Amino acid sequence: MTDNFYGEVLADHNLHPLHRHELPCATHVCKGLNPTCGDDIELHLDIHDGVITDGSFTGLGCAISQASADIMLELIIGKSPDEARYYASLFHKMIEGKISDEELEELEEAGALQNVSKMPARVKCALLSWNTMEKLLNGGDS
Amino acid sequence: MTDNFYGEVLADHNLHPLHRHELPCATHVCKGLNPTCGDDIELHLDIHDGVITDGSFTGLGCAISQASADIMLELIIGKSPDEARYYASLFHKMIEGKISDEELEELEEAGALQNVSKMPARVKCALLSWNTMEKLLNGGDS
Amino acid sequence: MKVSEKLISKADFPVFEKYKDLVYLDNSATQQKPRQVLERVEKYYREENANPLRGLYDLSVKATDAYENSREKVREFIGANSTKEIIFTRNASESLNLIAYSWGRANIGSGDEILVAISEHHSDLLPWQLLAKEKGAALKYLDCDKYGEYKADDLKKALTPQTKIFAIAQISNVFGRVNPIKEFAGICHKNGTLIVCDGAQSVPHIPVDVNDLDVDFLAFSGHKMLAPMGIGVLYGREELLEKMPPFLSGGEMIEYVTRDGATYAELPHKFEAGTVNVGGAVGLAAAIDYINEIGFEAIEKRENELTELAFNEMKKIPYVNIIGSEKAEDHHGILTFTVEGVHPHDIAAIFDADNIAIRAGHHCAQPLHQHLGVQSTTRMSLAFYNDEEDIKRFIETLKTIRRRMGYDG
Amino acid sequence: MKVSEKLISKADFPVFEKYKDLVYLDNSATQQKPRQVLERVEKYYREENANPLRGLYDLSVKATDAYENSREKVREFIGANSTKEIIFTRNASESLNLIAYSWGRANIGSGDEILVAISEHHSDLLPWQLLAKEKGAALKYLDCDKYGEYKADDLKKALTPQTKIFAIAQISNVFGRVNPIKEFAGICHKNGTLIVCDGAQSVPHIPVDVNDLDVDFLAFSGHKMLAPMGIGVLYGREELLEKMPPFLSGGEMIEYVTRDGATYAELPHKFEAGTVNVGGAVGLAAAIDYINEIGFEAIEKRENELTELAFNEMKKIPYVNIIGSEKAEDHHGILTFTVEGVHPHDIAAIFDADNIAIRAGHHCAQPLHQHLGVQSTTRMSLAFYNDEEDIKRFIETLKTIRRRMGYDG
Ligand SMILES: Cc1ncc(COP(=O)(O)O)c(C=O)c1O
Ligand SMILES: Cc1ncc(COP(=O)(O)O)c(C=O)c1O
Repeated sequence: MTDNFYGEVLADHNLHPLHRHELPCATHVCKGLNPTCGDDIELHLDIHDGVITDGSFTGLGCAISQASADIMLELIIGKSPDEARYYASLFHKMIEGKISDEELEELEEAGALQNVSKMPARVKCALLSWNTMEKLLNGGDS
Repeated sequence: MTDNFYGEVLADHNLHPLHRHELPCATHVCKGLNPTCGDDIELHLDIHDGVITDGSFTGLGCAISQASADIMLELIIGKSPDEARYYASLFHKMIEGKISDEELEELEEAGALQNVSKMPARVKCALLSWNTMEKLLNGGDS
Repeated sequence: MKVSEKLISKADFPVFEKYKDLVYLDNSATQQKPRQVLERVEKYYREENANPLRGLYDLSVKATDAYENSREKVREFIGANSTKEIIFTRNASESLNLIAYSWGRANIGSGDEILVAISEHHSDLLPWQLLAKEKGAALKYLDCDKYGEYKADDLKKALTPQTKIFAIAQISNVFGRVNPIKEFAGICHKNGTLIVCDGAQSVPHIPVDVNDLDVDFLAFSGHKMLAPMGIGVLYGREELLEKMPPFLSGGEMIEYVTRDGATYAELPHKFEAGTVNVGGAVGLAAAIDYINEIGFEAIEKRENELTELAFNEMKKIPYVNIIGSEKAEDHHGILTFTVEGVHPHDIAAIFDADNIAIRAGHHCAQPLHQHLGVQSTTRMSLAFYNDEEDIKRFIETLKTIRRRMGYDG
Repeated sequence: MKVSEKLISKADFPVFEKYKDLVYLDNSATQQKPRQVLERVEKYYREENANPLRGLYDLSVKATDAYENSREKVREFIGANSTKEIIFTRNASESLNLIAYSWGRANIGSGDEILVAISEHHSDLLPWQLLAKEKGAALKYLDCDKYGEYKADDLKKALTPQTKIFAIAQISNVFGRVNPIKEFAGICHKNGTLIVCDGAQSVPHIPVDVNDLDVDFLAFSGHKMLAPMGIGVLYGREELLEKMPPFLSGGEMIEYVTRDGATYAELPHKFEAGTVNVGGAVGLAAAIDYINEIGFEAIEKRENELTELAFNEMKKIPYVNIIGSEKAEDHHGILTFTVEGVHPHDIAAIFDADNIAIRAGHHCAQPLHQHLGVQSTTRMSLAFYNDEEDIKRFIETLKTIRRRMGYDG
């Protein structure tokens, strides 16, 4: 298992995602597309009284985009949209290689994606779910 | 005068052309254009009973095209259209560097243009009047 | 049969000197350049560079010769009748757009049909899609089976009296299969339909003769055949090109311009607006020389051997699925595949970690992927300068993919 | 003010090493290339070559970086706000055609007017002529005086509520005069008219800032500014480009394609169909580096000094007539002239015999020649790498022209 190309955390979230399923009655749904590779994601969020009470994703993507989506949902479920946006801003900082150690800690497992900042071709994969979430919170799609 | 860039014959035909004038009642007129440089020529021929009885040219062109036109007219006035075509074929041969010594002699003063075969950019200038004549004899323009 | 004058040698390619460990298997995307091509281009800029065609001085005559001799070399290479039929463009995409804009806008009207093979690269699809939309014509597809094969009968059925043009690649950049262009051209012409052949993947790999194939148009790119980027070719039958209106306009493609109008230059210049890319054309000619010196016989032999080796090894891996034909000889150096449970991006990333360059995605053929029911795939594509060691390295890594993604075994 | 880091040196240009006796004065047609540019392009092909933008491996990332860094360099060079505004094309001609096809076909209708300066190069004239014909719009000309000057008042009078676009070069390739683009842009915008600036002759020679000039589009060619052939630039204001439909279509310029339609990629990729010319872009970036290292201050100083020297000497020869302004400082390295009684072709041929490269003809500006009432002219055009010796040789030969054509004295 130490042989894992992307490391334990990502491999685990990719092979055994917690949040990869339908969420038929979600209050919000938004689609994201990564044109470079044709990957797509559908993000479902249940938002009630200013709290993201549940969330899931569907769609096809590489390990990085899938793990990133799963980890993101793990982080934002139970939080407010503003907190979710804050995490998104931290995540962007991390990918740009501009994050402080304290901030990195706040990102919890998402920190496992830090190395993506060294893989320019994969940055879009890691960001897909985060960008889709921001689009959703800003009123994108339905 | 030995300093003449194109040699005596061409300089002379360029500066003092015999056939550069209007020919208002010519039976045949044909225009030629050298698009590379914008040079144009208007060739006038009087053809009666199968003989080119008179001819002239007007239009603007470089020394090579002007001298070539003047020398050509010198050669074909008094000849039949078929003979004129024959000279044209010899002239083409010369420009392509494929002419025999005997044939070159037949071309008389036109032989002064032999060096043009070594100036690819000027080939079109030398050929302008000859091509226009062939077009005329084959029924081009009026 | 002519014996090759030159042996295949990876040492001709400086990139492999720089990166000794690199296995380059993305040749369908673009090829690496031999030093002979780079040196020829550099020589042009050192000794022959000028604006050609209109110059009245020695250097410009040299540039003109360099350019027109390159055109003649291309003409000979694809067996065209005349250099008037050889238009230099930027790449195959531009060549195809030129046809769609110039021929298309003059000849396609509402009610007409355009037939396109479903495996076409976007560059041989979008220009037709846009044309059809603009003109109210119908865009129809000819579908292939899962082995990538197009059937003559299907083509005959798809053609109607309204079908004005049929666009198909000689070799698809996903399947690697050679389509029977000559047969299809015959069927099209019997129906009064023109045929456009996208030769981007065939011209670099097999001998192509436009007269033998009897195609109306052929498009290809220099950069996929050892030449620099920025140069491509459109072949068109003279009668067709003659009647087509100009596409891009500007310097060098006119005879005469006035305030109110213009007359256009003779072929091929009518379609080459602005200062031409002599350096690129010279590079393409040098690439053709290089290919000719090795010879297509040797090139095909090597590419087929390597394809077969890779194909057979891939077949042994149970979770690897090759797209297209089940016969190695149908693949001509292009092996597109999926690995069960692993996304093509991750596959490519792992290959990259092992210094092997392959491609993942839809390979600019999304409608084909939709047709095949796969979202994206991974592709390895080889060239004659690859060797057995490259294939071995490729197979070794391929075998590790699932394990490295966290799957057992 | 920044002191130049690098001195002007002809020794950087290999062509002058090869031809020690060559005087190259056809720089407006195309420039020679310094070894720094050639080496940078060669390095790209040796160390960074791959198909960029979609590759998931190291070499392709290198190619993508090389390409996008070049775009950023161009952006900075012309002061654009964003790399989204920088489209790589083949040459200035293609850039201008792109505007006419994409913006033009979407925005010009019957009854509209297109205004073009009479001194425009065919590449900034024919695309508008064709557009006007196709759409039933009126093509109008803004005339200059015999000094090559355009007056603001004339422009104001020429603009009507129907004038949708005005096309003018910043520097005409015949006059060499700098047109007051900034002022004209203001006048146009007040009238709701867009302004296209042909920068083919200005961008290589003077600092150009698109925001300061306030132009809507700017087109130029790499080969006229030390870069290889086959690469050009279109700058367009982002809001305009954003709304324009694609021009060429194919690989790399889409987001998503289905059988029935496509969504297009973001700027700038929307306008770059097919495999891009990374080698060319990298060469252009190296050319910009080279120019920046010398600095426009030094470049302009040198070019103006040489222009003045040539101008003053030419003025002393009674049978030489300079086209355009009577002031040397209005010529910016371009001196177009006639010699009484001698055809421009013969002039060029004599110069060539003395190993001096100049151009003769209509310089792709036939309507201007008609307007000026001359059939053709001779042009010498210099670059900063020319020197006094070049000018002396030019003048010496010029003095002999009439004698060598057989005239007395
Ligand atoms: C003013 C001007 N505009 C446009 C062009 C066209 O440039 P290109 O031939 O590189 O497309 C030129 C050069 O020929 C020019 O001088
Ligand atoms: C089959 C096919 N057609 C067309 C193209 C387009 O070639 P280019 O990108 O060089 O224009 C390609 C390559 O990308 C291809 O594989």
